[in-house]
Amino acid sequence: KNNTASNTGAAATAEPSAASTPAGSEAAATTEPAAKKPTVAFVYIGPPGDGGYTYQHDQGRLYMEKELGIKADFVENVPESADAERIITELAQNHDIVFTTSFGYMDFTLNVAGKFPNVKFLHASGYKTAENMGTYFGKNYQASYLSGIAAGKMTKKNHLGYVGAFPISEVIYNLNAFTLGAQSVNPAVKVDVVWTNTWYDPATERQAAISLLDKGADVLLAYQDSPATLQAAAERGAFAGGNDSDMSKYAPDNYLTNPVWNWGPYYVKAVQSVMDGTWKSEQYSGDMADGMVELAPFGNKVPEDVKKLVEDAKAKIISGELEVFTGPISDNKGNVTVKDGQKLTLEEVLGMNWLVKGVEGTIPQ
Amino acid sequence: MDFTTQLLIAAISAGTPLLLATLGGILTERAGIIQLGAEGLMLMGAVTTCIVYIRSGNLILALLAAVAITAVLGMVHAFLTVTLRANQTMSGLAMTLFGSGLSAYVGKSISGIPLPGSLPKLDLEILKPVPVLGELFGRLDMLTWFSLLLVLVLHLLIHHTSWGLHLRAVGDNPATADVMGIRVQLIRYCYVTAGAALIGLAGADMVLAYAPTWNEGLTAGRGWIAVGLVIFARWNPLRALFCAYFFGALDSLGFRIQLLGSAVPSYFLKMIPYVVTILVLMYLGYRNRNKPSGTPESLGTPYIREQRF
Amino acid sequence: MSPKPGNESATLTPMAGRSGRWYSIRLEYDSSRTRSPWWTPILSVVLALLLCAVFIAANGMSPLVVYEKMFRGAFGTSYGFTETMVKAIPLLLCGLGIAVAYRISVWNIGAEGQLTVGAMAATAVTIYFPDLSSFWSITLMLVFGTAAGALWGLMTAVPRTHFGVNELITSLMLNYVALLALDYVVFGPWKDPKGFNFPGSPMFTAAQSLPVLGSTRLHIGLVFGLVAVLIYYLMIRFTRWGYELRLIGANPTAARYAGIHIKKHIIIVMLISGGLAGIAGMAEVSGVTHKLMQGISPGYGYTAIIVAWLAKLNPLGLIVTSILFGGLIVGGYSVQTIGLPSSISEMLQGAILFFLIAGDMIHRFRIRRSA
Amino acid sequence: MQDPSVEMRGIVKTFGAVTASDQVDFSANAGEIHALLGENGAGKSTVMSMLSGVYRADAGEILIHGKPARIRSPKDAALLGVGMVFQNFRLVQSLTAAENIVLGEKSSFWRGSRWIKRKHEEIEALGERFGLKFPVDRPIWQLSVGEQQRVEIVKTLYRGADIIILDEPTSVLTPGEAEQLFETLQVMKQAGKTVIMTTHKMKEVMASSDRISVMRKGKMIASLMTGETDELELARLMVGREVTISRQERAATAGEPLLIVRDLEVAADHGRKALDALSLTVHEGEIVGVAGVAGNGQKELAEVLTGLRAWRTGEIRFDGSPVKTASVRGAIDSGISHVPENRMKSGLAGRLGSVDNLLFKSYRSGEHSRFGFLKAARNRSWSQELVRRFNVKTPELDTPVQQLSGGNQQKLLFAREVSHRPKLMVAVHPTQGLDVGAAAGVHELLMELRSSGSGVLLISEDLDELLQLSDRILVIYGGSIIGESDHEQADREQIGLMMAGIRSREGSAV
Ligand SMILES: Nc1ncnc2c1ncn2[C@@H]1O[C@H](COP(=O)(O)OP(=O)(O)OP(=O)(O)O)[C@@H](O)[C@H]1O
Ligand SMILES: Nc1ncnc2c1ncn2[C@@H]1O[C@H](COP(=O)(O)OP(=O)(O)OP(=O)(O)O)[C@@H](O)[C@H]1O
Ligand SMILES: [Mg+2]
Ligand SMILES: [Mg+2]
Repeated sequence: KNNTASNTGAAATAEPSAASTPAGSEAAATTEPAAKKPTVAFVYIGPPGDGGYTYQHDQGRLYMEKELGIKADFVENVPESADAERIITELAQNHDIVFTTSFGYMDFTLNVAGKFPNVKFLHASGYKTAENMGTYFGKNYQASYLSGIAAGKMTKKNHLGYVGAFPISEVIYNLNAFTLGAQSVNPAVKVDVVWTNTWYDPATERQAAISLLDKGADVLLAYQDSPATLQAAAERGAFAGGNDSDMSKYAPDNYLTNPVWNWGPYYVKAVQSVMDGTWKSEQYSGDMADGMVELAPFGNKVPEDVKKLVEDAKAKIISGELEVFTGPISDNKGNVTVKDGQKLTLEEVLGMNWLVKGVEGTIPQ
Repeated sequence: MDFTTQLLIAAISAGTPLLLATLGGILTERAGIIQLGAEGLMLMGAVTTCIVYIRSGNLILALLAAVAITAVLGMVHAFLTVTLRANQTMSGLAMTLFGSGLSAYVGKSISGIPLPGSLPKLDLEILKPVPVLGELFGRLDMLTWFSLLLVLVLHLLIHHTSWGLHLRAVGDNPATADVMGIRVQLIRYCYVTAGAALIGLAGADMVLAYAPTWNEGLTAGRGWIAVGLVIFARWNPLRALFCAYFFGALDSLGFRIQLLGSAVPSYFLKMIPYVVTILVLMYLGYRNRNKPSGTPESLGTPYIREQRF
Repeated sequence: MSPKPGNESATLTPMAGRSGRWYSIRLEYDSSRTRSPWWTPILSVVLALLLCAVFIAANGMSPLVVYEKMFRGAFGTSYGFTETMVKAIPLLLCGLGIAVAYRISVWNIGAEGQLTVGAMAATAVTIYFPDLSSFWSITLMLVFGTAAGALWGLMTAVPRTHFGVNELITSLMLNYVALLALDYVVFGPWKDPKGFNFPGSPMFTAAQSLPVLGSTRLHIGLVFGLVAVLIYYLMIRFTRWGYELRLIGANPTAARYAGIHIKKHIIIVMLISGGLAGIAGMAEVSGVTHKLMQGISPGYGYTAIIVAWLAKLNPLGLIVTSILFGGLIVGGYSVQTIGLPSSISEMLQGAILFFLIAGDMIHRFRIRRSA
Repeated sequence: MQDPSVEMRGIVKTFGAVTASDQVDFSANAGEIHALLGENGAGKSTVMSMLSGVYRADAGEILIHGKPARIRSPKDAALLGVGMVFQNFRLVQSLTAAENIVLGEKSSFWRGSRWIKRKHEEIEALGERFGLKFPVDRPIWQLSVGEQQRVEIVKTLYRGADIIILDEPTSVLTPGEAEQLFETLQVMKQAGKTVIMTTHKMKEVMASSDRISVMRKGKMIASLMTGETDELELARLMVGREVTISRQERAATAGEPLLIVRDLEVAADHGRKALDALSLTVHEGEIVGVAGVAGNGQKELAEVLTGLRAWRTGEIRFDGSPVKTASVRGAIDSGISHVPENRMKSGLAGRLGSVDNLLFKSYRSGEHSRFGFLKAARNRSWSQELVRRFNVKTPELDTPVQQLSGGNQQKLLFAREVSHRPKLMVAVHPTQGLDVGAAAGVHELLMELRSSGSGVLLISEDLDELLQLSDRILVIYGGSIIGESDHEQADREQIGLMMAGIRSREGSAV
């Protein structure tokens, strides 16, 4: 067990958490000695029932629990503020591995990692690391690119719409990939973007979607947590996709597809490596090849030829033949941002701050 | 369709839950009781709708359940403020907190599950050919029509019926209403309850019209906007219609301006409704400084029959 | 709210009496009993715990285990306790500001926005004067934070005093304006250039951060809060200004007859109220988050309203209630590790407030037999 | 002897420690005008409120038309045919006169314009019949006080009440209007109604009633036929001892002019003119009485002089120098003290103790505070001293003053206002609600101020009090002073005429 210097927790030693005890003993009964099984905790930005980002992490957690016979704790709705640091600290006091699943936890995770050198911290989507803190994220823009292909084929007016939550890099590179994908099959296509400044607010998301539809877009993609865009599109007979998870159940006939996360295999791998003692701090970037990023099943009304086209591109992405951000790419102000033949590094993608040509909209400064 | 028509349609869509909640607030406050619990009530209305709709598959049942649950919460508010004469501001805040917490708590089990259906729309074929009206009113959902009808009904009720006269008297001068044989406390209970139910219905509308699934914090502050709108509309149902649609239009206008490629950051566009509300209220305050303000005079003060004046 | 005592029969249950007379037991309201007993806050906390226990039990869990977990999380360890104190700081400062305003019936619900602009103004110092010495940056941040909060308070006060606009609405609307302004700066001009385009200002330097206690996060803001409480207590008890507030609170009409400018006092009180929330905002960025970002306040401004009310606007009571609510928030997260959603803590807060306002009134009724 | 239409037996009502109605028996007959006479605070309103269901009796029984009645709410009372016109009108300001009258009516859910028109006609006809005219379609806040009272009376008639209670109906009326009211009462009597009128004005009682009941300190003292009694007996019954109303002999003490007001014009709350070219002068050592019917600008006059209200045009000079702007502090500092009309509403802070209430006006002075801090110990002993000197009965210095009796509250207020030796005292209804002893005390204080050289502006509705105390009496009507008479030649009748707006023949306005 890891009793670290700053482990103040009498609670940690004398009083293991109520939930981890039965899980531990159950595991002990089946396979190896309990002492070998690490205790794992997750910090979620939303509730697991959000049907989106946190839902997918939670699915990953459940998968990992099943695969490894470990019971993992989680804390939901942790704001990306001062509270996060305390919660991470509390979890670090009686867990061996802590996954912090949102960007805003980055600095707090780093702070706590400094105080608990024997605990492993894994932070999703960030860029700061430490001896005992690694990062992980996936190239979901690959799937965005594929969604773009589908959208580019499906649009009748060569006009797509993108509902972006916040003008941050994560959304920007997905938007750009989506646009590039659409342009790869339909050079005339243009993409309108609006920013809602919220991750979750169905009323606002709906207004954003309606505005895009009114302007003439007939296929939408929403980088948002609610299916409001899909519902609005369905009412107008347009196609739409969402983000993070398969949203077809909300409107099967109007659903396109969208990137989904599949964290389970990674979580299994990471925890296993800690168990094996082979864990090293790294910046893990998953992709469609290792299955961390996937494309949701197509909606009912997506024609076979479109599916075929997407499947082909997917195969190329998996094989590495196709890389999304390969030059020449110019931004929507006319500057060449990626020269012919140049491929953007992961770092450059993660810091993306410009919109590709064909996107109509601005990044507010 | 031209820009204005599109904007109007969007305004109606964005304004309907606001309108329902504002009407609920107007009923409550006309009876002299402040209602700051709108956010909590809307959330409770939304979560109840989802739970019952998913479990039973029956939309009407779900709406009735939402109305019933929020009506009960309204009675709690009435009990505290009318019978016990507790501080109305605090009771409302408590309602908002408790409602947000409880809705998140009971909604855990169904969050993310899609609703079995959505609001039926009324297709008015005859209206279709009419230029603007056809586009505006041709395909509105049931609750939107209900809210429009309600505006009319409440307007007539408040200004042209005996009940409305009683309501106005209770809100302005409960002591007088009392000696005229009007049951002040009963009327207050009724309107606080009915108002809460309407606010609950607004929550139901939000989830049914906007997102086909429950998630905690679904209303994202719309309840508070409604609290502001009640005052902005100065306790008048007809004005509530315009104010709610005005807010709805501004909500939508922000995106449309973004789409025109405006350089104004959207944050400032989103500030407009709040700033406008304050400025308009200041203007009205200035203009009406020599007149009775139109606020229900007893708003916020409990009525005690034997208290001397 | 009327200063004149009055009585009223609230309920009646007529019983058939002898010789044609009838009797009833009724609850009579006596509004002269304005001072509620000291134990109502305690009782309301207990009752709220009981009510929520029903919901916890319905979830198939033992309320005792849950509450024990909550208590341990908040107060059971020295770490938990310092964290509870960290939470108590903004609650105390905002609650104090709210209490000052509520003393003369100015219903400020804008502490959230005032805190936010306070945090923004403090951050502005770090952005525009990055190289000041520790003393000067902290001092300037404090001054700017206070001034910005006070300005936000002023924007609530003036519409009320000069245009007759209800402060509830103004302060609420200004909360939204403040949050949008925050969004603007963290996504726009003050975005950390090295932050991979993520919203948030650059990290503060050590010189721009408040000193903390040892390796904990408990920062000097606690001292700001305690000093503010002390000053407030002394002012209310012993100064002319405190006397004036007391008069306005007891009878505004009479205060006018005594030559007290109520409008002026509303403005002063809102400046103080906003200023204190502004300090809370400054302390939060400089002491805890060390940078400006979205969601700088998870609703401190609203929770502080309950904190102030639960303390009956009493400065010393505020210390107790802000720690209690700090603990509720901290403990609320702790219970999640045993599988209970954190919304239970919000429910508890609402329930406490419900029982408190009910308890404050119920003792004003007395049972009376009458004909 | 006919059966009484109203009979109350052994009615008890207590408010906290006060027994407002102590075993009261009362009865009244149909077709009679019954006056209920008593001092301020005797319990008249309380007893009548129990008849009309606003208060509930603690004990006792009520019979209406011989049958035991359970009156638990105003609604019960209305069903039994009891209607009451309250001392403070019960009218909804934002509604029209007609709407107020039909309020509570259950019939006709829908109120279209036809219905409204019919009701207007109905109400006008009813008013016509009893000689009560007012605009039916205007909101109440636009009506004069007299008109509002007429609305109130028509309201009871409209609701078909046959037992009509009027609580102090004449206090807001001019003598002429009162005369008209009594005619209306006669018509009602003729129509077979039971009319009960409470008042403390003996003259009116003698002139208009058939029977008189007298209350004192919560007890029913006597019930007499009007023809068989006289004013002196009534006065004795009412106050419990022999009273002689006489003008005191006094030395002239008037000195230099202290307060000079010229052509003052002031706006009332809703923008109308409250004072219109008002002029008056108060000299040192002089008590100037202002007579008039309520609502003729008295309130605004007091407010302007004490700095609470700004004026539009005109000139005010006080103590030799012009007053430039309205400022309460300015007024306090220059030596104007103020006894406001309603002590609990505006004079005292009920929840606070005696010390805080005594400090109201002087807490800013160096004597009571320094560097913004109050001198707590000093202020306590100072208050103790004042309480002793003015004989205020209070259990403790910190007892909330709302628990003191009315007389003691007023004494406390006077202690405060007199303690800093004012040059001018503006006193509005200073003896309202006080018993004879307390009122005499107040009168004595005012006379003391006079002899010490201070000026007093005494605004009162009580003509007797004015006649007794004032060196000069001014009559205010419609916002201006329309007549003056001095101590020696003051004449009730003449003043009464002027209060109705009829200018004196010989003298013009000051
Ligand atoms: N609602 C009440 N609460 C407390 N005390 C009351 C209340 N109503 C009346 N009293 C008290 O009862 C006593 C009688 O009051 P009441 O108003 O009946 O007198 P009144 O004879 O009508 O006097 P006035 O001529 O001044 O109207 C007074 O001492 C008063 O303080
Ligand atoms: N609200 C109250 N709470 C407690 N005690 C009260 C309250 N009101 C009155 N009292 C007590 O009841 C007593 C009688 O009060 P009341 O006002 O009837 O006196 P009063 O006989 O009218 O005397 P005064 O002639 O001085 O007005 C007072 O001595 C006072 O202490
Ligand atoms: Mg009376
Ligand atoms: Mg008395």
